[in-house]
Amino acid sequence: MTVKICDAAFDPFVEIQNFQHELALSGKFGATSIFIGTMRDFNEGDNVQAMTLEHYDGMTQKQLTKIIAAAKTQWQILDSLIVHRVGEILPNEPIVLVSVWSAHRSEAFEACRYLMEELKANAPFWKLETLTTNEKRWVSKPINHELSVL
Amino acid sequence: MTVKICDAAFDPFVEIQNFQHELALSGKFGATSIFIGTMRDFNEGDNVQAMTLEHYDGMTQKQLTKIIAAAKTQWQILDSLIVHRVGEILPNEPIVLVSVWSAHRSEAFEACRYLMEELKANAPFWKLETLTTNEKRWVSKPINHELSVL
Amino acid sequence: MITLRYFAGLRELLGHSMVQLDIFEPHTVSSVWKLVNPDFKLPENVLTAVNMDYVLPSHVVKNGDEVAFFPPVTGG
Amino acid sequence: MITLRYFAGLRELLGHSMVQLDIFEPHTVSSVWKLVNPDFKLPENVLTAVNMDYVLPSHVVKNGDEVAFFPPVTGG
Repeated sequence: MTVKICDAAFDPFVEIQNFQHELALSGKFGATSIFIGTMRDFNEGDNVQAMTLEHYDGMTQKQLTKIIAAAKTQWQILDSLIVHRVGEILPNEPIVLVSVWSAHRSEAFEACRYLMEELKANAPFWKLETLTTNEKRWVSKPINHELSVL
Repeated sequence: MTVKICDAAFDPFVEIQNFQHELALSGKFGATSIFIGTMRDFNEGDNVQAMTLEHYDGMTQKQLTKIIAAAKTQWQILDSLIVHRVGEILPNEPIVLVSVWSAHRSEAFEACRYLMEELKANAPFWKLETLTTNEKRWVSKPINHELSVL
Repeated sequence: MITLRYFAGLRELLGHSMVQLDIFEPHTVSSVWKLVNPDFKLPENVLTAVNMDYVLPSHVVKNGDEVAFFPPVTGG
Repeated sequence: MITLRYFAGLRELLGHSMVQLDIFEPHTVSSVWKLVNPDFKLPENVLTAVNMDYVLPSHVVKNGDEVAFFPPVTGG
């Protein structure tokens, strides 16, 4: 179970393959479910030329580790990998990779979706977009559901 | 939207990357959901040394193409790739790859899961396992739900 | 002429993968099975396809059709 | 001593990312905010964490704590 924060461009397929080579799971996993989030050149009707991803170093890793631990209580997963980019990002570059290995497909599918939804809800990352007009704006979203009691 | 049947080992990450390089979608897709099914060295409590995947050439491609068309009526997907192995397979080799590209994550996740479930339910493939005892047996499963009126 | 094709365990059970025959009367998928395999009842869980699309055994076949019989599929 | 940290739009709004202070009375996350930012009401949708775990604004802080304030997260 690995969480990795990258401050430079990463290749999700290289990350998965390197990780998989280290797994002592040859012949044991029947299912791999992978999600890759990639930067688009448009958002909410505007053209975007770049993005800065800020995060709360330390809390990010702590929250992602908790999310993986919670997934392991719900599904029989053999291993998982989360890689998230921070810093300056350009369109078409990967932002996030979530990969889950399990014996059977339903665990992999469900745990991968869960990790991704929890990451979006709870991991302390913030996106600052630079539009093609050079205007900068924080991507905003409604308040986190689980903490809406605040 | 591509369907590919391979009679030799394939590397799912090479397949995805080659396909992605041909996509005229740079900056347009925000989400990629990928599923890889890999041969395990055990099944139903027995050790498996090899597998032969038989298929109904022609019907396989026709059914997979129909499944993709059905997915496109339900989700806004930008592109999709299905690769399925046939012939002699060894443990740890990939059997199937399903990959879906979309602007937003829910479409990619849901369409990828749908394609995989429909493939398992309707694509005419059959697995013949060779156990480590050299016994050969057809993998069997209960009758196809959608055709259970038969 | 119609072509009958068998796959996987059903092919092994019957000992061959293909039969071609001329039909001179109206036939359904299940009646053409009976014609060719009079001693072997069409197994309940066998799937049937005509020209590579799933059909019910009551589907009427016509000359030129490829009629396939096979066990539940196990791909993926 | 406790450390207050601000992130993203809230950091920009306040013009700094960190404040360190000694507290001599019992404080909650929200009362420590009021102490440091008397003219700026804690925005309703701000999230709060102590020592990198989410907490409610009513959470009691103690010496050595790192108290963070930030907008809804937008990663992934």
